[in-house]
Amino acid sequence: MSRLLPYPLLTVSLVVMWLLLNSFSLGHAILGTAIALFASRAMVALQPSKPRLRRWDLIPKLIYLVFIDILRSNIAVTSIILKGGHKRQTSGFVMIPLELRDRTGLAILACIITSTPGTAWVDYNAANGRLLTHVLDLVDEQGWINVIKRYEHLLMEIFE
Amino acid sequence: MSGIILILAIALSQLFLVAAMGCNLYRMVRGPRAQDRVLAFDALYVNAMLLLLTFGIRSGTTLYFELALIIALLGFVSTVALAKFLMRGEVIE
Amino acid sequence: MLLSDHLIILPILLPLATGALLLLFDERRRVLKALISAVSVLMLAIVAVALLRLADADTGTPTTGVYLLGNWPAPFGIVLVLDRLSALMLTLTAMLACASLFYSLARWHKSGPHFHTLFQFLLMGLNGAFLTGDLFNLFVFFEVLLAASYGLVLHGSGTLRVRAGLHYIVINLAGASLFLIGVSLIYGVTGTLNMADLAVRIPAVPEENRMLLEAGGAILGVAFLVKAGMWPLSFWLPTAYMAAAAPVAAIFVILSKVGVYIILRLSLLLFGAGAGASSGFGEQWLLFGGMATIAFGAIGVLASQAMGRLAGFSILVSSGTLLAAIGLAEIEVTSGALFYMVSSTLTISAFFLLIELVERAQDPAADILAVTREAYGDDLDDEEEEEEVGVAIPATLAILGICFAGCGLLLAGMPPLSGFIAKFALLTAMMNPEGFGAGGVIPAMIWALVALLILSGLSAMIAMTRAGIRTFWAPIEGTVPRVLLIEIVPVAFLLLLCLAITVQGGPVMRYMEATARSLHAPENYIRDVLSAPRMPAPAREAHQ
Amino acid sequence: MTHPSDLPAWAALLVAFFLVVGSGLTLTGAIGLLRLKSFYERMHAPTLGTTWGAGSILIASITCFSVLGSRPVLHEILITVFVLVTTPVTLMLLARAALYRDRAETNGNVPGFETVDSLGDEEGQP
Amino acid sequence: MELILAIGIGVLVGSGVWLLLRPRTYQVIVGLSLISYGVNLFIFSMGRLRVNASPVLPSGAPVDPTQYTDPIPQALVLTAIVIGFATTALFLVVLLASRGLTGSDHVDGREPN
Amino acid sequence: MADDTSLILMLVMPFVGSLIAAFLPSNARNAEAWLAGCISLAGLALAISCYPHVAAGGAIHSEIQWLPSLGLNISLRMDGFAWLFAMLISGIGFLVVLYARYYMSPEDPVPRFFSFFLAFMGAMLGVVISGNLILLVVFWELTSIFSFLLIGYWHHNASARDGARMALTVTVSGGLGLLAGVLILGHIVGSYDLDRVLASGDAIRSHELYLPALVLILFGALTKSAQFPFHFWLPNAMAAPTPVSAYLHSATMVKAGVFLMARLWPVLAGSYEWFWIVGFAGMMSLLLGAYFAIFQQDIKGLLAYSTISHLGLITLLLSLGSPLGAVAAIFHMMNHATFKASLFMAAGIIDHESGTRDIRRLSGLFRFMPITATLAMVASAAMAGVPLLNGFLSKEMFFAEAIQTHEVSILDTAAPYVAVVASAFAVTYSIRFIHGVFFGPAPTDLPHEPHEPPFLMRFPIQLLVLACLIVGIVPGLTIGPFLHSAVTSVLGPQTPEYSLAVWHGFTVPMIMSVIALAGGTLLYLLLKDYLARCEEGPPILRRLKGQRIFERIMVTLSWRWARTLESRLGTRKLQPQLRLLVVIAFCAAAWPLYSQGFHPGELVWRGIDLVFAGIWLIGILCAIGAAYQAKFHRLAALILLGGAGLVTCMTFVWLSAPDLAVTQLLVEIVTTVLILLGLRWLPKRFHMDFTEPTTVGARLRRFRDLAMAISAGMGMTLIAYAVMTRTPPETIADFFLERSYLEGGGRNVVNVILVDFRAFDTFGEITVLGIVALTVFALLRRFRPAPDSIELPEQQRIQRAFDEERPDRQHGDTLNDYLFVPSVIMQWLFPVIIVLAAYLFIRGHDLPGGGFAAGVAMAAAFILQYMAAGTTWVEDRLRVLPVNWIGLGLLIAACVGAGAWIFGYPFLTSHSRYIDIPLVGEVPAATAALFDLGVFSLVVGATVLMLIALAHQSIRRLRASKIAAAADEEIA
Ligand code: NA
Ligand code: NA
Repeated sequence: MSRLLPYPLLTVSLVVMWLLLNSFSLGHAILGTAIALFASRAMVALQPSKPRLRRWDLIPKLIYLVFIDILRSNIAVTSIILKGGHKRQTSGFVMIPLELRDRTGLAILACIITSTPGTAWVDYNAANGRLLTHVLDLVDEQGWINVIKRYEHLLMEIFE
Repeated sequence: MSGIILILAIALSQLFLVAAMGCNLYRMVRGPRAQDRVLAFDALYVNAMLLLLTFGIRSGTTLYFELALIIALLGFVSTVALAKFLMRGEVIE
Repeated sequence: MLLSDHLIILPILLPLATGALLLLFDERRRVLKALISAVSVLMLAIVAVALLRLADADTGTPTTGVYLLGNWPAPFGIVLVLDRLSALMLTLTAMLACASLFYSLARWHKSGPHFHTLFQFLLMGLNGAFLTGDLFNLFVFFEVLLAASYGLVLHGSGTLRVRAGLHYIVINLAGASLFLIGVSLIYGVTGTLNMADLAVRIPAVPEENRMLLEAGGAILGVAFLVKAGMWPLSFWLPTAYMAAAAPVAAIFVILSKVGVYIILRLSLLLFGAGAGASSGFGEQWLLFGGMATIAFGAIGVLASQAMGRLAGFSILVSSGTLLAAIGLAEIEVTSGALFYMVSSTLTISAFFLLIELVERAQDPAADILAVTREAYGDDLDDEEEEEEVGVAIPATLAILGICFAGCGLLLAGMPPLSGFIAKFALLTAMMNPEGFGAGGVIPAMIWALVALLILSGLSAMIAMTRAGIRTFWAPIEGTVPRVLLIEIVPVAFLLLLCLAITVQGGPVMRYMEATARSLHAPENYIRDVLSAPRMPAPAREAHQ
Repeated sequence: MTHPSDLPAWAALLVAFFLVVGSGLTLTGAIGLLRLKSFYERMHAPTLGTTWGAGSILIASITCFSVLGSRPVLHEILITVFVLVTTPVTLMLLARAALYRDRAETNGNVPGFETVDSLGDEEGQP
Repeated sequence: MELILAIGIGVLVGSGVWLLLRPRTYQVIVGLSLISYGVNLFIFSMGRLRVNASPVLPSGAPVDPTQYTDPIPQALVLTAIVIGFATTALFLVVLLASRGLTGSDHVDGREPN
Repeated sequence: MADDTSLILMLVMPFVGSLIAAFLPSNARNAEAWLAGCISLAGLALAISCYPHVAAGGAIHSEIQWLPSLGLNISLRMDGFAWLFAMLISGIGFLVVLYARYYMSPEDPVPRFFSFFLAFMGAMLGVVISGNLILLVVFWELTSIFSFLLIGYWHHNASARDGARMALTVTVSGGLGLLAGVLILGHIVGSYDLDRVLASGDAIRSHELYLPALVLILFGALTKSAQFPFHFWLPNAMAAPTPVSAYLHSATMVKAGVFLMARLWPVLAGSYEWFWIVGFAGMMSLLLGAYFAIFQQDIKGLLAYSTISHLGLITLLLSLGSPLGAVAAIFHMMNHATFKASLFMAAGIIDHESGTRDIRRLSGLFRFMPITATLAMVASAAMAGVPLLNGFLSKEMFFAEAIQTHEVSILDTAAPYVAVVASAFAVTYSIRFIHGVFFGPAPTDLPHEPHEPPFLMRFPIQLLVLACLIVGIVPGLTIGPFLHSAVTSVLGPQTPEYSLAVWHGFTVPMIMSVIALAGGTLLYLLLKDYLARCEEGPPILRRLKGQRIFERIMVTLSWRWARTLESRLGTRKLQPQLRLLVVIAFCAAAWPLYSQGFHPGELVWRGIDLVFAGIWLIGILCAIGAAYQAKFHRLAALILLGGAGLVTCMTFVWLSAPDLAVTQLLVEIVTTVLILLGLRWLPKRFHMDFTEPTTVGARLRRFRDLAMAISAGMGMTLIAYAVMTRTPPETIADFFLERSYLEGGGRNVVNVILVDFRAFDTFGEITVLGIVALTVFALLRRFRPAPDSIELPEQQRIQRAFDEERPDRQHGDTLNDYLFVPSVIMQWLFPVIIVLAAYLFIRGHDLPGGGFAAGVAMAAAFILQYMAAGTTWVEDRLRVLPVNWIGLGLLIAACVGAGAWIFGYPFLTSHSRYIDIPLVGEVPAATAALFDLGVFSLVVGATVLMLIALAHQSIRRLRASKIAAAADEEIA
């Protein structure tokens, strides 16, 4: 099974992608499956670390959190920009030690942090797990650390 | 009435997006550093993609959807190359 | 459709398939690759000769062979057209290809990867350009042959080649842009791309659009003139050809003729007598430009120290002569020009091959440099090549000398070889514009052209004598170059072809005259192309 | 071929709203790019466009075509996912590159080499 | 529309020509790229401009050619784009080789004196 | 024997012999000589066999078709005049062969000599028996060429090389002039046939082109016969072996010029122009040749100048336009040939036996070689015009003509005096030759001990001298009939009454002869001592050396001026060439527009779209920005270029070209990566002189370029606008739109055009891509980067140093950290992009997309992996064989195309149908999709090959530097 379907989740996602791109028909389901299987086989060659999902149930929560955070940040950053961004002097770098080690988890964390307006992933030391972020509105440094830590813990729960 | 509003909204949003592209262009031209240009370039791609979507809505056709998809999925390739060039002086090591 | 009906497309497909097939073999299987390539070129020669006979067949039926690609009818789909002119060009190309490919087997094909593939693709491009009856498809084949020529001009690498290649590439890229502008402008005004259809539509172009059409034609013309090497668009040519490896330069000789070929074909088809208000467009400029090119080429021939450059400038003389002849737009002149083209192409090609052999003797150090430069040591992927030891064939120097003398006579247009016949044919046609013995006043421009032709021959004679004396007579210690049989035979082959067209001057000239006549009266061509029948379509399952 | 003016009023208004919001956010981001002072600040600006800016316009698009085609059109979800996944990659790489460049040229007040790499935890804040 | 595009083509070609005449190989490659944009648009414009008339036929409907823009220039441009890409790549490598072998990025392979 | 074949045989034999001779072994002196001798004798026999026809006043004709449409056939014609010359050529040819057998050294490569000799003989025979003027020119030039080869026979001597080249240059130029002249004759007459031309004398002389034709033909004749002012090549040709001098430079080749003048005498002569040109040249040659001959120290030089003088005499005779003059000229041609050939041979014997030809060193040879000396004396006497020898007879005739009045002019008045003076000079140099060489004290320190030559070497001289004597004593019986037939064939009805007699009584010519003989002798006595020690060359004109002037002119014209002109009219720099190209293209397009009153069309503001305008404002700024930045900020220029590309892409979207937009965008992305890959090997320019342009010139140049750029841009704008606003013509597009779905099986018309209607274009286009990829690969195999970019980039060096400095970091940590997170995402995108590519491929026929777009997207997936993890990592895991992909792609496309043959359709005929699959339903299937698969395969292969080849440079450098480092360690 695992030889035929090395990355089942990936394969399913690819089939869904195919169906989204085309249409939900039987023909496309068959074709999409074939293509997805082929693409997954290609992935085997690259041998990426295989993520192991432990807690499926937490994913919706994560998505919800991100959704809300991004919405909030959008409003915040918009107001910063429109209020005249060049007069402020509040942005700065924040260094956060991370415990999350799973690469996929870290990748998702990076996406979340960077996608959220106002925070950006800048540098990460894989050896000691220290992360450097840049924050646009750095009035409450610990607050930001907490936000990120919360994501981290959620991801640790999902992946580790 | 709603049709007019919609058309106006489309026009407005297209103008917004073009204006956004104009802002990106400013950074691309002025810099001051290479990273600013790359950043603006990336943003230009995204904005262009959004403009495409509005164009799709305006003309009522999904023909341009793939283009947006390609920008979304592959548009970052050149930016990655640029960023890596800045960092390492070499795109593929 | 019989298999023989597909003969027309073979000159394109054969090299294409060969080139692609060669890619599937590892670079180290040189012998196999050389074998495949050589067999393919020989087959190409056979096909070309068969097509030549086909085009010249005197059956009473139309002699224009039309091949509807994709079975789409003529003005819409792309057509290949075989008439006497294209058959002639195909044959000429095949002959040069045979000579330069076999020559390259001595050593040159090893001096860089994918030589045979590039060579085959070059042939594909050339044959395609000669066969196509579609203006944009012509562009595509131009690009095919140019792309292959970029690869070949750089074949072997080295400072000289890269430097010359860079100029060659930039100029041709700019030329390609002009080509595109010209083609699209013509399309924008006429709404078609098929050459025969264009000939039909051009007279009907509305008056207010005619200038745009002519502008398109002019831009297109400039693009072709770059390839043909008209002064002052030709300065890159001697340098690039001289820098290229000998067999590459030898096949490149036909490259400059592609431009000439197209100008000849299009000027008579699109702007010939039947073109209404645009009739005769550009002829004057061709004449002037051609004359300037002859003058410049002749001066360059005199000024050249290196024989490669001399040969390069000879190409300019040849191109100039042809352009001026086309500019005159007389049937007799055209047939003389065609003969001249064949003769001068064979000659200069042979000369390029010969130069390398001759100069090998002159400076052994330079020779070693030329060879080792190819296998320059910093190439880590390339394992050491075993050097085949050349056996000095007896009387090498004498044979080289005879070949050199032959080239000299042919280049200078001295009797009794085909160079003279060609020049004489041109001169006599120019001086008897209204037919032999009909008298008539010869315009001053013709006088100037006659003088230029004669003087250019003189300059070639002086330069060749100088070079020959320096090479064959002056050295006290005559070092005999080590020449392989496979290197000298191609040279001799090309020169013997010249001899053959000298001896068979009558039939050859008759062919040229027939070609010129049909070029000057393209009605048959147009009719044949536009009325070529489609194969009946199978019952398509029309899916509504 | 259909035309957006065929949309029912509610859908038209919805589409109009999302369009204006989305493009407005994007424009704001672009203005940020223009106005913010340092590269690291400007870096945040385009994410407005790539998150809710893009999101709104995509919602508009989904609405529009779903209603017009009278069946759900969900292509746009893919675009959203792709944008959300790819933009951070660019920004991360770019930010790190900028950091390196600024450090190498000892340019402005960026955190030193030690920030993330040091063994001790104390120093390194700008 | 026509005027804007015409001006755009002119600017692209003009900028490209300016760069084409410059002495540095990199300028030339940028120039050639700009020219090829301009030329591609020029070819495209020869089919006249139509908004929202893509030559993609709806399934099952009879075809009215007047409803669609001219597809031929588009096909030609596609070919031209591909060839332009190829030649840009080639020229790039040649300019690199030239820089490596001659030690100069001047188009003549040597610095003017 | 049929006479017409004998002509052909006579012509062909020497050439065949020449070929045979070339292949004989180099020591086969006897075989060669036998061969050559036999051929000459056979030629002689053939000529003799023709005599009966010729004697009757007729001409033998023979024709082989060669180029009938050009009026050039191998048409041979022998009349009395040609017969005489043919006899001369084969007869003296035979004697020279005999002589040469002994003259040539065993070390000489004789095959070459005899081969050239025979070929020359054939060419010379060709000149005289050509019945077509163009054919005559052919052989004429051949004589020049073989003469060149024969003069340069001893090419290790610089003088031989120079002499040969000069002779060739002068005579070939003359030949080209002759060709032009003959072409004009052809134009006037309407034929090159000699008979027809000879019959059209009046038409020719009255034609307006008579003078140019005359001048050109005379240019040919005078150069060939070494007549003033083209005489200088002949003395230099004396570097040739003496047999060559005897044959070519006295008896045959130099006679070609006067032969031609005589041949065309009925046509060209008799005009005022003829008289002046020919007469002046002849008189000057006569006088100057004789004068120069006196002062030569080299025997052969003396004989050469004497030849010039005697040919001048003949020329002068021909110039007079009187039939009697022509008779005398023809007669003297024969006489001169006999005595001069024998004299040259004698000179050769002297040279051969004594080792020198310097009259000053030679002396008293009579006692060593009495027979040769006697023979030489008789021949010299003939040369001096002593009675009872043949030279006397023709000279008498010359005197007789000289005193006649022909055209009242100074030339005519001077003729008798000049004749006498020149004859006196002839006497002087003849005496000098004989006295200086054979008499006086015994020679000292000669290189060899002189002695008589072998009998057979002397035999030819004996025969020729005998001829001089016999003709001189009984001319009427010997040469009379032959001369008569020759004269008749030239002059036809104009043939005058003349008598060949030794004694005509005490006539004025007789008195002139006496004066000349006495004066000449006297002059020798006066000059004797001076001549014995003077330098070579005449006292006043010694400095005026024809050959030196010629050489200088040649060098100046053909070398210095040519080089200057070449560099003035041409350039090897790229920028001027491109400027020219731009200007010419601009003018070429502008000319028709301007001349027909261009109007770009009404300014229409319809549908002005603010958004579109805004996009283009951005595009324009990007383009200008890229142009501005390209010099110093390469990266910025690249980014701005990308902006312009994006705007182009948007334009395609706006204007209904989704396929173009997709392709443009994908290409844009790949191009950017490609150029970035390249930028790594393009080191920064260090000396950034921001102050430029410094000089006014540079600034002006920039303005000029700017003006050109603006003009080009504006031109494009105008043309594009003009076309866009004009009513479109009826295009072929409707055909495609109507049939795309029904017959092409696809709804995306552009794609159907690409893979079906015009698939052949696509075929070519992908071939281009493949070729370029291969070229890039080939070039990069031998890539040597700039020295300043061999090292790692600065960034990497700094980061590596940092990693190595820190105890807690390892080599490569910075890079690993840098890509730690992004690489995960980039890897997971790999299959996603593959699916996208599949999507683009499959929908292409009906919707925007297609094989090309899919291929590029696929290539982008690969690039992304390379960027994420590096070359080595990827290639450890993925086997990418791009070259095979390229080959396969082309083969697939070709096979799909050729598959139609099986069904009897032309190449690339596509077939589409809908296949009904259970559960799935109807699935479209078109062979065109298979073709598209080939496109896909090739595009993937080519794009990846180019990118990877570039990327590989980095690891190649790395390996190279590692190997170098290892080598260094070993040494250390
Ligand atoms: Na962010
Ligand atoms: Na003496």
